[in-house]
Parts: sequence; structure tokens; C-alpha cells
Amino acid sequence: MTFTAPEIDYAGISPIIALTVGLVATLLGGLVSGARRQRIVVSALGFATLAATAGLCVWQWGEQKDLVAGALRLDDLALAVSLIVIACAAFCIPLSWREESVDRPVGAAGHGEFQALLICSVLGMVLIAMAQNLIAFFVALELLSIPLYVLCGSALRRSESLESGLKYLIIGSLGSATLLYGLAFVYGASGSTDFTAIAAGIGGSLVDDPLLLIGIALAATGLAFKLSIAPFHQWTPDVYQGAPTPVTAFMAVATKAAVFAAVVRFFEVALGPAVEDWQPALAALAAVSIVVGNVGALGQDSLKRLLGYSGVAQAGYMMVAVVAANEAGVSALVFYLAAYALMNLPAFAVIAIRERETPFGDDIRSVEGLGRERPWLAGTLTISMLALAGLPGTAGFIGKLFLIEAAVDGDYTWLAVLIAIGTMISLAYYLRVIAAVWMRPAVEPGDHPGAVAMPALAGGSQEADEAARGTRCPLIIGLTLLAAAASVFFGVIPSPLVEWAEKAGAAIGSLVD
Amino acid sequence: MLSVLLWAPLAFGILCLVAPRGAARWVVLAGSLAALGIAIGLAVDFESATAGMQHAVEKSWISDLGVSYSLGVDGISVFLVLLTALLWAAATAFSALRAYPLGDDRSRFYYFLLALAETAVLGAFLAQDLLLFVLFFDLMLIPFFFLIGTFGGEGRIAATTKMIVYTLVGSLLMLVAAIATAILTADGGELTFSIATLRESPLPEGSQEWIFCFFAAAFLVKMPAFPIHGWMPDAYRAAPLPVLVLLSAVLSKVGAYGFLRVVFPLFPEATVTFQELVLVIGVASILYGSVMAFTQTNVRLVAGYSSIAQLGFITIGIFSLTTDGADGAVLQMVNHGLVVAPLFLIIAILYERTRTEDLREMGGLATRAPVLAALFLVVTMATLAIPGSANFIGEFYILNALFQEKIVYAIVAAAGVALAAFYALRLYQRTMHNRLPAGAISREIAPRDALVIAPLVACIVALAFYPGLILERGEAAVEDKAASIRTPVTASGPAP
Amino acid sequence: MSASDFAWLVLLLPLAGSMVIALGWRALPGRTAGYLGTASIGLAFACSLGALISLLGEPHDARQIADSLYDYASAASLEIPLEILVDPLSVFMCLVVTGVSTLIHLYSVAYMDSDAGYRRFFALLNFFVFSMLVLVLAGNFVVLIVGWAFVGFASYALISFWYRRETATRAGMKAFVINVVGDVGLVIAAFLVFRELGTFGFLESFEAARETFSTNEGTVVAICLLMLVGAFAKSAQLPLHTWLPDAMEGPTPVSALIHAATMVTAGVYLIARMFPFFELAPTAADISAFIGLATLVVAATIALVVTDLKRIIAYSTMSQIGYMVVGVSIGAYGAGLFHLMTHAFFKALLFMAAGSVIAAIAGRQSIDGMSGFRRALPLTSGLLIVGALALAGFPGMSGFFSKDEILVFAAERGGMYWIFAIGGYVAAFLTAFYAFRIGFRVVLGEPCPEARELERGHLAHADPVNPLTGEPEDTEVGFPGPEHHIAERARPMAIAMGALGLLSVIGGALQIPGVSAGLEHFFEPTFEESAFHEVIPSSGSAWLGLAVGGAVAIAGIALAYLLYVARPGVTARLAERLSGVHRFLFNRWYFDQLQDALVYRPLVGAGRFANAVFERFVVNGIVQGTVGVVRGAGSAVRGAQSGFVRGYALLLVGGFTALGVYFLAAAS
Amino acid sequence: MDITWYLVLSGLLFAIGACGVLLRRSPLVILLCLELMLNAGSLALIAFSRAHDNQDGHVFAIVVMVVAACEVVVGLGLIVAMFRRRLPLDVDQIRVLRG
Repeated sequence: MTFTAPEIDYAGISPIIALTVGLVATLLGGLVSGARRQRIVVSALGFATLAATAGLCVWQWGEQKDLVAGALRLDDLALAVSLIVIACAAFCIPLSWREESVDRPVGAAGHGEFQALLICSVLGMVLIAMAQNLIAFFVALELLSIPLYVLCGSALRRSESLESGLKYLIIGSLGSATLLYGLAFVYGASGSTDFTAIAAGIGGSLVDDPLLLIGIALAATGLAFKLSIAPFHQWTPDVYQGAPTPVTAFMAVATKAAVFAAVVRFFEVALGPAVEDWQPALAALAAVSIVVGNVGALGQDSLKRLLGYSGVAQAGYMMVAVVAANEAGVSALVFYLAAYALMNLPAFAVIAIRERETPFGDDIRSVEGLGRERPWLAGTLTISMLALAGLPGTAGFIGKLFLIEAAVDGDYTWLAVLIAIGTMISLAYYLRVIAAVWMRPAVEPGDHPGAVAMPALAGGSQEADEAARGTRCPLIIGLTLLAAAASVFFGVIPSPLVEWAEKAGAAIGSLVD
Repeated sequence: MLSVLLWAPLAFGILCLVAPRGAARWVVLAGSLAALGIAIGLAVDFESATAGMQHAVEKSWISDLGVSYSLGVDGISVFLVLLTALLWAAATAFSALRAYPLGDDRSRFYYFLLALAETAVLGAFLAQDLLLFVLFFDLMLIPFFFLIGTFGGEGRIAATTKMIVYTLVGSLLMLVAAIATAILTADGGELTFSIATLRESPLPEGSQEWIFCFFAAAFLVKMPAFPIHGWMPDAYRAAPLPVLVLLSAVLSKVGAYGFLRVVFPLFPEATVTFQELVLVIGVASILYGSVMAFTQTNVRLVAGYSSIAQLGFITIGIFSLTTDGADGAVLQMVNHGLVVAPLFLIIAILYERTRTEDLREMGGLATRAPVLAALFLVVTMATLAIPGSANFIGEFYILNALFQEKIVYAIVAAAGVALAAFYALRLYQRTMHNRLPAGAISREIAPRDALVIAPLVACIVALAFYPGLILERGEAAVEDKAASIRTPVTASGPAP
Repeated sequence: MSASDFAWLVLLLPLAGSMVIALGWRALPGRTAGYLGTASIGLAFACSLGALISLLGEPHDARQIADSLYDYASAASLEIPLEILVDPLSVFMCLVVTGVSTLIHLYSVAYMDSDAGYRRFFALLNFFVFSMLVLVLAGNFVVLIVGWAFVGFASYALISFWYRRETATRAGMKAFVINVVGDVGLVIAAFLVFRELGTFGFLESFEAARETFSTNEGTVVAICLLMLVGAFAKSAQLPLHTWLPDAMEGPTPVSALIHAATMVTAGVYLIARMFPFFELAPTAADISAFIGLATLVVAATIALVVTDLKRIIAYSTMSQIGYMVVGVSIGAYGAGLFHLMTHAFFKALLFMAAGSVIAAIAGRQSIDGMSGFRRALPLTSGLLIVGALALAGFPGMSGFFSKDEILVFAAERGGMYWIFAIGGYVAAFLTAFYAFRIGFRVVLGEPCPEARELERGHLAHADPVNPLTGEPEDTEVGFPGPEHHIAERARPMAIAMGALGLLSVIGGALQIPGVSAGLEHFFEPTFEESAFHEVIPSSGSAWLGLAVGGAVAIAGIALAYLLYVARPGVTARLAERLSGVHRFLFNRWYFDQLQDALVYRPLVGAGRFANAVFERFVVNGIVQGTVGVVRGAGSAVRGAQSGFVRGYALLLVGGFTALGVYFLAAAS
Repeated sequence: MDITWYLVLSGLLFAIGACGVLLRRSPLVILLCLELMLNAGSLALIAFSRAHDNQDGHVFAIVVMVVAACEVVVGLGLIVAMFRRRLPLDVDQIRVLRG
């Protein structure tokens, strides 16, 4: 008997293939013996994978097509987000490099595992950015989450890392369970798992069908959790603080990017017709998390924790773009995500570097006096703080500009005002960091007997970090400077990034109508 | 032309980051002098008859938002630009000649920030695009945050944080308001932020009012006006004096300028609606500032509160909603800048002589320093707006205009003039006259300081002989702005 | 050269002098600065004469020349040229000002010789003359106000000339602030004029006023009263007079020039200059006349008991200006200005004489310590007596004619104006008395130790002390130092005093009823519009008035002789018996305390309150409150972040339950 | 027959699972309860897929099983690691990270 092979668009799924292959390769690369050699081989493979994927994404740029029997949608939104995610991953690999001395201890995740998990998570993100089918959606979400659980706990030597891993796992699973239940209801209400079909289904009389509404509520919860939108944010500060800094950096930016793309698709494509129902709810969530995130970050001494809370607030800002529910909103969102990557990653990089150089771990004391000691590093940290605060001359300002514009355009001026107010509050803690960097003298470890050395590298151990202290990785510093420079560049000449984001927005626009 | 003026300081600033540490300050000084040169050029070939923009530059910046990089000068801004360039040159020179920041190896940083700040402020004065204006308006704060926080004195970090948060409260809301203005005006159509274009289709009164409030908040805080001057005392105490010169002499003006440049053309009805309120604030600022000024014992704060009073005059001048008043206000902005700058520089010198900033511990410095005393005396007299000084003409125009419109406010405000005489003279006497306290030395002004202060004082005197210079050039543009108020007023009922 | 050209020169010369001295202060050795200053003023006087001549050359109705240099500050609806008005009145003032100033400069050349601030002194003195001339030549309100304020500034700078003296600086401050209050009054008057008449120019506004206003209309009265605020602040009339006695802290020549001869009479000039307004507002004019009378009497009474030599003369200045104010307010412009002139002569003379006496007794100023200088300082003593006679209005002296002319005019207008005549004569009696209280006590009687010293030919020396507080002086700044000359033997001082003495004697000749009326005729172009132009007392009644005046004066002098020469000690007993009255007068009717309590303290109190309460609780309260709320929310959020996983789970579950409920609620 | 009862059952399962997560302190039991919640989801899916009679629900359910398995694996791994670090196996006692 013969059968007709399904029509497979290899070009379309090429990025996914590349990632999958790379994932396996990297994992195998981990088998290479000899710490140094292993690191080089693995990282080489990892970079190659990411580079290849990025290349394919660029190649596919501008395409608009359904893949895998309509389970995935390849368009500029997906590709744009994929690129952001890949960039983050590429940034985090060198950040995760450890000194030879640290590689020996058994039990710490080796380079192979670490980067393989990273890429696996990237794969999940790329998929979720494309998913336009409930099943693919859920699978992708889990595919990006589960490796992250592991990565968070990967610093086996540190109880904080394990704690964060476990917390993330428990709350995360709770979240996905909720999401799943919600999706189930949506499916139940609309009778289909395909976004467009769902939209069609709802388009009928379903708009206030309790089944659908509960579904939306539960799904919203699950997604809000992934985005660390208050009041579902509580895992964020703990996990950000506990997880190894490179992982935190990756989570903070990439997860948001991917999941926001998914949220946009889910709400605006699948639940588009029910916009009246979910818009106010999401607006409320956005408002809450702007307030909670900003006030929570006040008076935090742990920089990673501080950035965690700030991440909550930032998620709130971006949610405003989703609430606006218009094309402008989507492009604003994409622009902001890109900018967010540019301003967050350097900050985490500096934290990671200081963790290795000072005994204060990620405590704010670790950056005091940085301005005198390492002006360039201080400069980058400053720029990212200013950008996060949305001050002019940085990509952050332009990003906020677009968000506010989208909000006002979508008749949510009060949210725009709230963004402004949130920004004011946020200044209090962003500026505190800057003040520490430039305006306070460096603290000698001696001055603070209480300062416990807090090893920070993935799988690192105290003694190892002692050995590692003071070493500098030119690649990290280079990338950091590059990112900071970029965030200033796009703050002054935003047009290229804007046009790029416009396309992503247009992609959704074309889907909606 | 304007672009060069705008970016020259920053360019030199970046240059100084890579220059050898010793040379940094001279590089930035060169930049500010270059800017000054261009600014003078602008003022010289200024066409005083036209109300429109001159040397206009227009490029699209963020096309999707209709934000354009458009600059221009008119009678209102040209002298403020000149003032900015002049005072920046002065402050930079003063710092450079004294090798500020003393005992700090981060001089590059200091001068870079000065340069950045100059570009930002010039941008605010030159911008003809609403969003560009807002951008520069916010950008100004960043360098000052660092200047005060890094190189300031007692409690600098708290002070500078307070200042920036406080002032941004206004300006971030202003950002929202600006965007709202554009979107509501466009309503669905092509988005634009060009002030000239927005002006042609004013908003409905309802939305005008809340937008006005946001803008007014930003501007009044920046001035600062009573009772929202909370950031001022701390910041003034902490700021390094050359920086304080700029903070007090130039930044405060941007707020007042904003009213003329943005609020009048775009929100005429709202302006009329809120006229009374702003007038009350202005008069309150005058009285409160004056009364505070003559009970302060810290020299900086005397000057600081007197600025509040002065800005009060400017505010009521603008909100007399007449050409005379606004024209006087423009003149007064320049005057106040010219007066306050040397005042703070002199305070720096006095501090060297007495090692204190407390009036009660100063005195008797005039004896060995006739030149210093003379310069200070001129500045003092200008501060209290003695008739014959340009400041007097400014206040005369303002009060006269207000007198014709709202007689009560004018008379109350006039009381402020008498108070001014008291606190200004008190400042002079307590420092220069009476007995010389132990530990204080009366020394003549050093040439390097005289080099900076004397020209400023010369400007004051020159302007005293011919204040018409600014009034005449300002007239056309101001008239145009005031007209934009009057016309809708006649449309919607009688003017108050 | 036309009159206006001369006028510009008159303005230019003192300014030039002041600038040259100020800028070239290092280059000028010894007395050069002094002579330079004197010369510049002298030339200005010459130019004033030039202006006078060319003005007299003009036809009668072309004697009001307005001339503007350039547009000082004209924009929008305001027209403010730099404009002067040359007419008989302003030329007359120029002559008086420059003339007296020249002599006083000359006097100072020697008097200030030993002062460290010699050049500063002359720079300021020249600047003062410049300002005064701006004031009198002003052609519109703005220029007037400029001059008005400049003289205020000059007076401030010269009062606190010896700025190491707390008393001097405080006095300067007081003078300046009170004068600024006056300025404000004047400024508001100008606004009102502009509001009603749409111009700042004098002649234009006079024209417009006659058409616009009806007599005693509210607005015009208001304008006049506001002008009076300015006038009285400058001319030390009640209740704005308290700065004048304190102004005696300045060097004696300053007291002579600014606080006797010229600046303080600016108010009189203003009222005369603004007569069209005042005649439209008789109410205001009468108010001003009454205040003048009150000042006249009050000051005279105070002068009876004060012991500080310069302050006695200061109070007498106040009271003499009272005469002038009465004069110009009731319409006796010629007479008032005439008295202004003669007063300038004899009052300057008195101050100079006082200066030489004070110098002779090492800077002390209380007349209690002075007596019997007739042999020690013959010239001074002689001139002091001459000045006293003129002040007392002794028949034949200049003051005799000028003062009585005012009073006669008042009587002539009759009705309620008799009050001024009577009051004037009463005050004249007091005047004569205190004039000779000085005269006799200083000149006659047992020579005081210093006088003896001087007779033996050398000057008494003493460590300089502040005459007011008695605290030792800080001589670094310098002021009449120990190596001072005997005034009358220093030629410049002698010349100056002599000249003024002469003028005080013969000055009256300008205007003798029935004999000469030079001034009246000269002023006609300015005042011909005046309603009282025709009111001219018949020479008969004029002579009657003069007779009364002379009698009163002689009576006063006689009484003084009785109390201070014939029966010394009576006064002390008198003071004891009337101790209440004495204390009241001695405390200057408690005016200073009143001002202090009503104005100064409330303001400072307000300031303190604002500082201590408002700033802290309201201004910062707003900030702190907001910060507090935000902080509170922050700690709440952090509190919720308990670290209990199950807590987080609970919030999550609760969260989605809430969402679900919301959705269902929203739908149904 | 009516789908309601299936939904009620799955609802109960979900609720029980949630309560378990909220009430129990041992990570292992919590994981168990999470499984329960996921299964509630699967049940609902299958019920719906029968109701709409299309296969999507079934596919979804199968996927969910896989996912559940993965989560458990990771969870157990973490628990083991914690045990080796001698950390208390009581979620209420691991709260270093807070505030």
C-alpha cells in the first residue's frame, strides 16, 4: 500500500530543526573530557547552533505561513522574538563559563548539560513564539519551563539554588496545571485547539459562555505566572535571587519575550473576539504588577532580587501593550522586549562579574565604588539602570514612549499615567544603584565582617570562587559594553529597531483581520 | 547651524572622556566657548520683526510616532539660548580655572557631565517638536543628578535623589500628556508632535484641562514654585557651586519657558481657565520666597529662596496673558540668570574667605577687597531690581501688565519688591560689612575669578543701559503667543 | 547750545566724575579724587547756569523743553524713552543741587582727608549728585523713578560709609528699605497713571489728566496719595521719617548734602512737579499739607530735647521740610521752592559748622559736652550763629523771607488754611528756640576741655568711639581719624563754609515782598496752569506776616538765651518736672518702636513661622507623606513575600479564583 | 449523556490537588498533588473531546502525561539533590529566600 507523505515545509521549520540538532550535539559535546577542552568544544557547538538558528530566522524573515498542519505559525513576530531569545542565550553562555578549577567537583552541572538545557529552553521559546494551537502551545511552554527548573537548581552546591529550583518547580507546575485546565476549558467551549478555529468558534455566541470565561481566567493565570505578573509574581524574586546569575539573566529576558509573544497570539488571535471580556482583567493585572513590582523593589539589598521586582514592574508595563490590543501595541511590545534585553543583560553581566570579584555576592555593596575602580563597567551598569528607569537617551525611553502611545491609543490613558507613576517610584531604587556605583566609596571586605562570600557561578563552590575571584573574561565585558552601547544607540536613533518591531506588529495585524 | 550649536558641547564632552586627565577641562571649556560663539552669532543676526522660527532645522526622527528632530529660535528663545551658552561658559571656566573638582580624580566625568547638561538644556530651548522638548527636558536632569550626587557636599545623595524624583514626577506625567496631546489632536489621522502643527487644531477644552495640569506640574516643580519647591533647599545645600549656578540660573528658566513655548499655543482655553490659580501660586511664591529669604542664615538658601520669588514674578508676568507681561517675563528670565550666576560664584569666593556659609559667621569682607565688594554690590542691586537695572524694567513690565489686568495681584506682588530690597541688602551687608569675624580673611578677588565674574557683571550693567534690546526682539514672538490665548478667549466667552 | 544740551551735560559730568574716580581709584594720589569730584560738579553748575541762560533766552511759552536720548525700554504697548524735561523748575533744582554740592564737595576735600575710603567717598558723592540730577531732570515717570531709586542707593551707600559700624549699616538698611517702600508707592502711581492716561511722559500725562479727571475723582486722589508715599519716604515726613535721624551715622558732609540740602527735598520737588495732579485732587493736597504741618511740629518738639548735635539738626531738617511740604501742597509753589533753596544754604552751613565742632572734640556728638568754642573756633562759631539765625528766621536772614512767605500764602488762602499759618508760627517759635539751644550752648559758656586745648593750638585726641553706642571703633576702614585738621583752618572747608554763610544771609534777597519777585516770575512757565497762580498776597499783608515771623523768632531766641545763658540749669529742672513729656519727646514720640512692632517684627515672625512650621510640615510634609505611603506599600509587599512556597501557592490559587469570579460576574 | 458529571469530577480532582499543594509540606506529596491536578486537566480534555467528538483532546491528554512525567523527574532530581545537601525535606523550612 502507498501513502502520501505529508507536505513538510522544511524551510519553515529549519530553525527548529537546527536547534534540535544543536541540542543533541551540545549534549554529546559534554562528553568530551578535560575541563578546558570541554568548555571550548561545548561552547563552540552552542554558539554554532544559536548562530545557525539566528541565520535561518533571518533567512525566513518576512515569510508568513502555517507549519506542521497549522500547529505553528511562522511570521515576523515569531522570528523577531526568536532572535531576541537567541541573543539572550548567546549572551548567557559566556556568562556561565567557569574557571577550570571549578569544573572538577562532582555534582555540578557540566558545560554540556548546562548549555544543552539552555538550548532546549530556547527551543521551547522559539516554539511557543510560533504556536497557534493549544497543544503546541502547552508543549512549548513546558519545553521552555522544565529546563529552567533544572538550570535554577543546577548550582547543586548552593542551597539557595536548590531552594529556588524547588520553589520554581512547585509553583511553576501549579501554574502549568492551572493553565492546562484553562486550556482544556477553552477547548471545551470552542471545540477546537486551533487558534483561528477557536476565534471562529467564539465569534459565534460563545462570548459570555461561563465555560470559556473560566477557561480564559485560568489560562490568564497560568500565563501571568510565567510572565511574573502580580499577584502571581511571588516566585520571581526568590528564584531570581537563588538561581545562578546567568540563568537568572536568561530567564528574566528570554522567558518574558517568548511568553509575551504567546500571550499576544493567544489573546489577540484566539480570544480576539472576546476582547471585551479579558481587556479589563488584564488591565487590572498590569496595574497591580506595576505597583507591586515597583514598591517591592524599594530597599532591596540583593541586586538580583531588586531586578526581580523590577522585572515584575516591567512585565506590568509590557502587559499594557497587550491590553491596548492593537497593532501599535504589538510593535511597542516587541520593541520594548528588544530594549529590555539590551538593558537587562548588561546589568546581570555586571552583577555576575562583581560576584566573582567581591565577597558580597549580588549584594548592592558589591558595586559600591565601581565608578572609580572600573569606570567602563560602571558606565554600562549605569546605562542599563537609566534605561530601565526609562530616562531619555536610552532605548528604554523610546520603549516607554511606544508603550504609552499604544496605551493612550487604546483608550487606556490611565494605564499610561500609571506607567509614569510607576517609573517615578522605580527611580528611587534604580538611582540607588547608580548612587552606589558612583557616589559611594568602595567597601573593603574587612569593613563588613558580616559579608558572607556568596558563590555565584553555576555549580560553583565557595573555595572555587575564591580562586576564581579577580579573573576577567574579555568576551563578557565586550558583550556587555556592546549591549549598553546598543541601548544608547537605539535611544538616539531608534528607527531601525522600530521598523523591525513594526513588521512583527504587522504580522499579528494581518492575522487578526 | 543650530545642530552644531546643540551638539558641539556634547561632542567636546565625549572628546574630553578620552583626553588626558589634565586636558579634559580645557577641552570642555573650548566646547562651551564654541557654543557661546555660535549663540552670539544667532543673537546678532536675529530678525526681530518676525514671530516665526529662524534657522529652523526639520528632520523626521521617529517617523512612526511622527516625532521630528526640529529646532528653531525665535524672540523668546534666542536670548535664553545665549544666556545658557554664556553661563555654561562661565561655570565651566570657573571650574576649569580652579581645577574643580578639587581632590577628585574623576575630573573627566565632571566636565563630561557639564557638557552633556549644556546640550540637554540647549535642546530644551531649541526644540520645536513637543516630544523632543519633553525628551531634552527630562534629559537635563541626568547630568545634574550625577553632578550633585557625585561632586556635592553634605547629604548629596539624598538631596540629588530627592531632586530628580521630585522633578521627574512632573516631567513624566508631561510625557504622557504630550503623547495624549498628539494622539487626541490627530484622532486617528497622521500622528505629529510638531508644535506648530498641533497648534492649528487645539483640543477640546475638557482634555486641554488635564493635559494643562500635567504640563503645569512639570514646569512649576522645575522652577520651583511654592509650595512644590521641596527639593530646592536640600539640592541647593548639596550642589557644587558652579553646578548650582546652572541649576538656579538656567534650569529654572526652562519651566517658565515651557509655558510660553508649549502651554500657551497648545492649551489656550485651559490657560485662561487656570490663570487665576497660577497667578495665586506665582504671588504666593513671591511672598513666601521673599519672607523665607530674609530669615535664612545659609547664604545659598537666601539666594535659593530669592530665586523662588523671582520665578514667581516671571510666572505672574507670563500669566498676565498679555504681551507686555510675557515680554517682561522673557527679559526677567535673562536678568535673573545673569544675576544669580555671579551671585553663586561670589558665594563660592566668600566661602573661601570665611570657611562658612552661615551668614551669622560672616562679615567685614569688603575692606581689603574693593573690587569684589563693588562687583557684589552691583549684583545685589540688580537682584533687588533697583530702578535703573534691567531687572527693574522686567518687573516694571510684568507688574504694569498685571496691574492693567488683575490689579490686586499686582499690588500684592509689589510688596515683594520691598521685601527683595531687604533680603538682598541683608545678604550683602552680613557678608561684606560689619566687623570681620575671627578666622575670616578679607582678600581681594583673584584674577582667575574676576575673569569669570567681571564679564557677567558687565553684561548686567550693559543690559541696564538698554533693556529694550531684549524687549524689542522678544515682542513679536511673545505677541504671537499671547494672541493665541486671546483669540479663543473671544471665541469662548469674555476674557476674565 | 540749547538748554537741553546743557542739561545732558549737567547729567554727564557728575557721572563721568564718579566713573573716573571709581575705575581709576588706584591711580589717583592724595586729594586728586576730591578735587576731581569737586571740579566735575563745579562744571555741572556752570552748565546749569548755561541751561538757565539759554532757557531765559527762549520765549516765555517755549520754556518747557522735553528731549529724549534713545528708546530706553519701549516694547509692546509701553513707550519708555530716556527723556528729560528742561523747564524753570528743573533748572532751578539743578542750580541748587549743583551749587550746594560744589561747596560741600569742596568742604569734603579736606574733611575726609584722613579717611581710608577717600576715593570711594567721592565716587559715591558724585554718583549721588548724578542721581539727584536725573531725578530733577526726569521727563517721564520711569526716569524719575530711576533717579529716585539711585539717590536712595547713594544715600544708603554713604550712610553706611563706615561699614564696620553696626549702627551705620543698620541705619543704611533702614534708610534704603523705607525709601524702597516709597519707590513702590511711586511705581504703582505710575502704573495707575498709565492705566488711566496711557502714557508715562510728564507733559503728556499732565495734558491728559486735565481732560480725563474731574476734581477729586477717586483715581486721581489715589494717584496723588501713592505719590505722597514716595515723597514722604524721601522727605522724611511722618510716619516714614524714622530713617533720617539714623542717617546721621554717615559722614557730616553727607548729612549736609544728602540729608539736609538736596535729597530729602526731592519730595517737595515731586509735589511741585506733579501739581496738575494735586490740584485735581485737593483732598490729597490737603492731606499732604496736614502731614507736613504735623511733621513740622513733631520734629520741632523732638529737636528741643535730643542731645546729639547732628540729630538735632536732622530733626530741624524734617521740620523745615514740613514747611516746604505745606507750601507746595497749598499751592505756594514759588514760596515752597524758595524755602527749599534757602534751607539748603543754611542747613548745609549748620552741618558744616557742626562737623567742624565735632571734629574739634574728637568725634563726640553730644551737645552736653560742648561749650565755649567762640574763642577756639571763631569762624565756625560765627557761621554757626549765622546759620542758627537763618534757621530761626531772624529778620533779614534768608530763612526769614522764605518761611514767612509760605505762612502768609496760607493765611491768604484763608479758611481752614489759617491752621497752617498759626501752626507754622508756633513751630517757628520752637525752631528759633532749639536753633539757639545749639548756638548758645556750643558757642557761649565756659570753654570745655577740648576747646581749651584748641585755644592752645592743638587738637584734642581721643580713641575714636561710636558716638551712639560708645563702643570703640574699628579704624581699619577709617573715618575722621586722629590726625584731623582744625576745620576752619583748612582752606577748602573755610571757603565752603564762608560761601554758604554768605548765601544764607543774602539768599533771601531773591524774593522780598514788594521789592523783588525773581523766582515767581521765573517759575511762571511751569506753574502758569496752576489754579493758585493768581493768589498773590498783597505786599502789605506779606509785611505783616514777616513782622509776626520776626517777632516770634526773636522771642524764641530770647527764651533760649534766658534758659541756656542767663539761668543755666532751669532746663534740667524743667525736664524733671515734666519728666513724662520729656521722656516722650526724648524717645521721638516712640515712632521707631511703633514701626518695629507693626512692620519689622511681624515680617520676621512670619519668616520664622514659615521656616519652622510651614516649610517643615507642609512643604516637606507633602513629600514625606508620599514617600511614607510608598515605603509602607513596599514593606507590605515584602512582608507578603514570606518565603513559604505554600503561601505563594495560596495567592496563586486565590488569584485565579478571583479572576474566574470576576469573569463570570462581568459576563452576567 | 451529560458531560457535566465528568467536569464535576475533574473539578473535584483539581480542587483536591490544589488543596494538597496548599496543605501538605512534603515536596514529594506536593508533586503528587500536582500530578492530580494535571490529571484533572486530562480528564476534562478527554471528556470534551468526546463531547465534540474530535481527536484533539485525546492527543492533548497524551501530551499532558508526558509533561507530567517530565515534571516529576525533575522534581525528584531536585529532591534527591537537596537530600544530599542535607536540606530539610519540608517546604516550610526552606525559606532562606524571602522578603
